Amino acid sequence: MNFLAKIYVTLKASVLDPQGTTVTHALHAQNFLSVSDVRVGKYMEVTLSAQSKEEAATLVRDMCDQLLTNPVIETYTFELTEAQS
Amino acid sequence: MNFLAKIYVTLKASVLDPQGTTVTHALHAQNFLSVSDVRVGKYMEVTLSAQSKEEAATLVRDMCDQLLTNPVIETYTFELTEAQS
Amino acid sequence: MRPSGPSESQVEGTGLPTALEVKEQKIYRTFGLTDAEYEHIVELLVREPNYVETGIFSVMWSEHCSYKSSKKVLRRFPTDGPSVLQGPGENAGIVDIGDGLAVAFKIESHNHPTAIEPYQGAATGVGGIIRDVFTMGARPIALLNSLRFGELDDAHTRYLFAESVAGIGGYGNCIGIPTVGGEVVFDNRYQHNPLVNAMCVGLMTHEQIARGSASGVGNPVLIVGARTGRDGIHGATFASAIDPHAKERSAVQVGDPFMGKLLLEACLELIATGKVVGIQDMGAAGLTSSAAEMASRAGSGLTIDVAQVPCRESGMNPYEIMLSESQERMLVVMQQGQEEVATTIFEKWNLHATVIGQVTDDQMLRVLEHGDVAAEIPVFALVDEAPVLDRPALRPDYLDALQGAPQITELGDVVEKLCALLARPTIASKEWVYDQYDSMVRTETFVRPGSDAAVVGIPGTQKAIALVTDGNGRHVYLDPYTGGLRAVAEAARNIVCTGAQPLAVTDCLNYGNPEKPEIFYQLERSADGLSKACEAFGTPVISGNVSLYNESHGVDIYPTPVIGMVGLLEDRSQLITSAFRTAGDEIFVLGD
Amino acid sequence: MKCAVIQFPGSNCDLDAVKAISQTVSQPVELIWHTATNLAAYDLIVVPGGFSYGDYLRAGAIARFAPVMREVEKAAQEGRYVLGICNGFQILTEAKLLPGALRRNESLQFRCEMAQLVVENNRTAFTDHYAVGEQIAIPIAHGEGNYYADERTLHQLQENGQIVFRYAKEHNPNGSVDDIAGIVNERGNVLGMMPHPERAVHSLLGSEDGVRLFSSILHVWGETHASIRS
Ligand SMILES: Nc1ncnc2c1ncn2[C@@H]1O[C@H](COP(=O)(O)OP(=O)(O)O)[C@@H](O)[C@H]1O
Repeated sequence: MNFLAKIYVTLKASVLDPQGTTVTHALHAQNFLSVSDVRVGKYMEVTLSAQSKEEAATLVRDMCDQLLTNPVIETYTFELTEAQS
Repeated sequence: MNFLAKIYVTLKASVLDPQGTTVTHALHAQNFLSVSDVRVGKYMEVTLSAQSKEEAATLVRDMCDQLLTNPVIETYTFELTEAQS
Repeated sequence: MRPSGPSESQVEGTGLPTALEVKEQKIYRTFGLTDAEYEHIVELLVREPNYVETGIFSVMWSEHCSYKSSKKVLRRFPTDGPSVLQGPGENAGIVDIGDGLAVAFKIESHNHPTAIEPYQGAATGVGGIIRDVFTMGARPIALLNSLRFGELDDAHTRYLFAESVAGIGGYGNCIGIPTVGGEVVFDNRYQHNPLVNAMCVGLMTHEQIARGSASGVGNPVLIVGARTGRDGIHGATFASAIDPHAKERSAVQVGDPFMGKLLLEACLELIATGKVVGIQDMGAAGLTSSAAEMASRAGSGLTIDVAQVPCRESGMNPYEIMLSESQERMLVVMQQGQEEVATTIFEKWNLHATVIGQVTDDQMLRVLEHGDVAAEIPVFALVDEAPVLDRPALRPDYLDALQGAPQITELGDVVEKLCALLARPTIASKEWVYDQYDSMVRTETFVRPGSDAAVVGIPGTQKAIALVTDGNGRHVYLDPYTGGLRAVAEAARNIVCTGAQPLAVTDCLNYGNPEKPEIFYQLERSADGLSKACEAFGTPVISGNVSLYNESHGVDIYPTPVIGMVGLLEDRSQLITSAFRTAGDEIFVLGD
Repeated sequence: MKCAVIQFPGSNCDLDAVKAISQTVSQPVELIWHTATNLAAYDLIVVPGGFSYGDYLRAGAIARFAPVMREVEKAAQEGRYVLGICNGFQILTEAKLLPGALRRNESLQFRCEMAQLVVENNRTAFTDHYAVGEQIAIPIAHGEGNYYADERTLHQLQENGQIVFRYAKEHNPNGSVDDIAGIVNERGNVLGMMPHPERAVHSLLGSEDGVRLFSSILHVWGETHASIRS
């Protein structure tokens, strides 16, 4: 079975996000004054095959922990959907 | 009312994603052989206030078109939820 | 003999318009070909070109590839001198610096892509010029750039500017070539047509010189580097389009500096084996122009099977494969039987090298798809028969009007005026820009950005070279001839101020719409000035690039020739820097 | 002292490191491809600067899985010297040979300039020839040099004297916590630093302050080896 994992990576709340601050300022400068906060992270779409959704979830968790994120500064969540092959 | 917009920005399908390709190879090298494709994009959480959900959606669309993405190479989708102020 | 040409039925199978449809629906016009040009193609082929062939002609005959407007002007430049090892016509020019060493360099514009996607546009400009230099067999050792943007009080201009600078740094820093100098001017004449010109300088021994020539019947032709995608199709044509929306139509290419770095190392390693017959970068018009130019230089022909080309996307047709401008690709001709030398080296660098065809003796560019002929065009028709235009030139009225401009007689508060001038972004420190560039990698940068000209050491010798880019569009606008003279003179002065002797020049001619006689006048007259000055300084033009149609909403940019100059310092201990050193030192003014 | 400089795809300060070692301490130095599986012969291993794997995903994230990194770990465990410069520092933190992480510069911009550093600890093999509190000029060139460690880790670094270089007061170029520019592991044989000592080895390059980093290593190595031999 084929799966599509949508992975959202953000900096931990305790870690300063300079990019978010910069984007907030840029939005204010463009007159989007009602914006109070921006956090910028990464979004990854990973297509993979697995026997079951559980197996796919385990694989995605493993790749996030080992490579796709750095737990010292980042956290992640993901969603899995079955995809056409 | 306060809203949280979760914005997902990806490169258009026709646009080369060198980062995604490199990450795919790295995953293969780490024995995640069932991964067939990775695309890397941006994930943004924007907190903003608006009179209504419709107004919030319009604002988010405007900021995406004007500042947060470049329509020549990127596309985006977003989700809006009402947030505690 | 009437060339056989591809059979109509084969092309029909691809779902592309037929030759008849190209003719009757005038599809060639959407590719930028005029009716007269189309007629000329029919004469040359003695038949109607099919869709793929029409596409190939349109890019080869575009302003970008054929230099049809500027060719006659460029012929005026002095291009020869005792130290010139390679003049214009190759991927980059080469000059001798003694002791068996030589430097290759070239400047190139990436103005139009930058206006649409500034980060990638600027980055791929840098990537392209680097490939032009290492295809000559030279190891790139320095980058420079020349930038023109609108005034910074405009938010979109700030975005374009900041992203372009980031893109230049993003590519150069990653690939590990120091960006050692450049210039920036802000003026609203460039608001909708920013200029990004990038220059690369490479170092080589005389024996290492490689050329973009496809000789030797039967020799294998390889495509190496990145896979081919649908990006930038018709980029070469749209660069010359006046309609800014037409410029947007084509997808922008994304650069991959990581792959660029691997490609650089792999190509230099391959050239060093001595088994390479010819090598050429795939720049504008991709496979089409690289194949045609390599065959033309050797007087040979090439047969290419597009089905062998590794593609990034499925279902790409011959038209798309031939016209794709995907980055980080090269065309290589190897000696017969030496294909494996290439594949082994490229494998080590995690890259592909794939045989896609061979050199023939019939002077045809033949494109096959799984053995079926998709296009068949005599190389001379693409290259030598490309139109050369005699554009009319007319002295612009504004020049007379300017003669009557009032002289400034009242200076006012000089200190205040000076401070106001120094605060202008064009005059103020460019630290914000060049601190974003790695100017020190390779540990040979003796004079970093911030001085008149940069100085880079030649490892293993006492030599160093001085490098600079200079241009002054406003001056050329006010007086094209003198402006042209002065652009070269300023570059030469900056070189001399380091203690170096000027050697040679590369130039990037950025102008408005050449179809306007007033603009063409600017081009001609300033080129005369450049030529005269290059003769006077003994600095031949060994390479260059032309960017026309820098026009939006009817407004043309200032005529902006940018000069890249290289000078030689035999003894690095003679190096002079421009900073004041010690209190009490005497200060002189030289010249008049 | 036998030296190795590791080459990853995308490394670009590898040759500069080789040049600096031969020019400053005239020791034998070799380039080692990232697929190498035996580094037992080397006393000093340099993980050089550059953009390994294009810095895609995160700087150093992919390189740390290269086969050669197992050998670098082994060398670190055996007490041999490992020097990570710039991208090398990023790789060593990703590989957990050093604590913390390197984030994007606070300015979000790449920055290349001569930086002023303060030597915080000269009781390491890398800083033996410097004085504590001495200010030295060493260039930086990075986009992701903003050092981060959580409170506890910072406290430990401080307590153990693991903070080796700080940016001079008011001259923090990237937002690093505590102005940290370079740290060692607890044992003191693995140094990671964002600034480039190999770029400060000749007056024509604007500073010679990097020379003593290499001479320190040679000196300390020589001493320990003399004592082992005798
Ligand atoms: N785009 C750029 N890239 C790199 N260096 C630049 C750039 N623009 C300016 N510089 C550097 O800044 C310094 C000053 O530039 P500029 O103000 O144009 O000086 P000048 O008027 O003396 O030519 C020069 O050393 C130049 O190399």
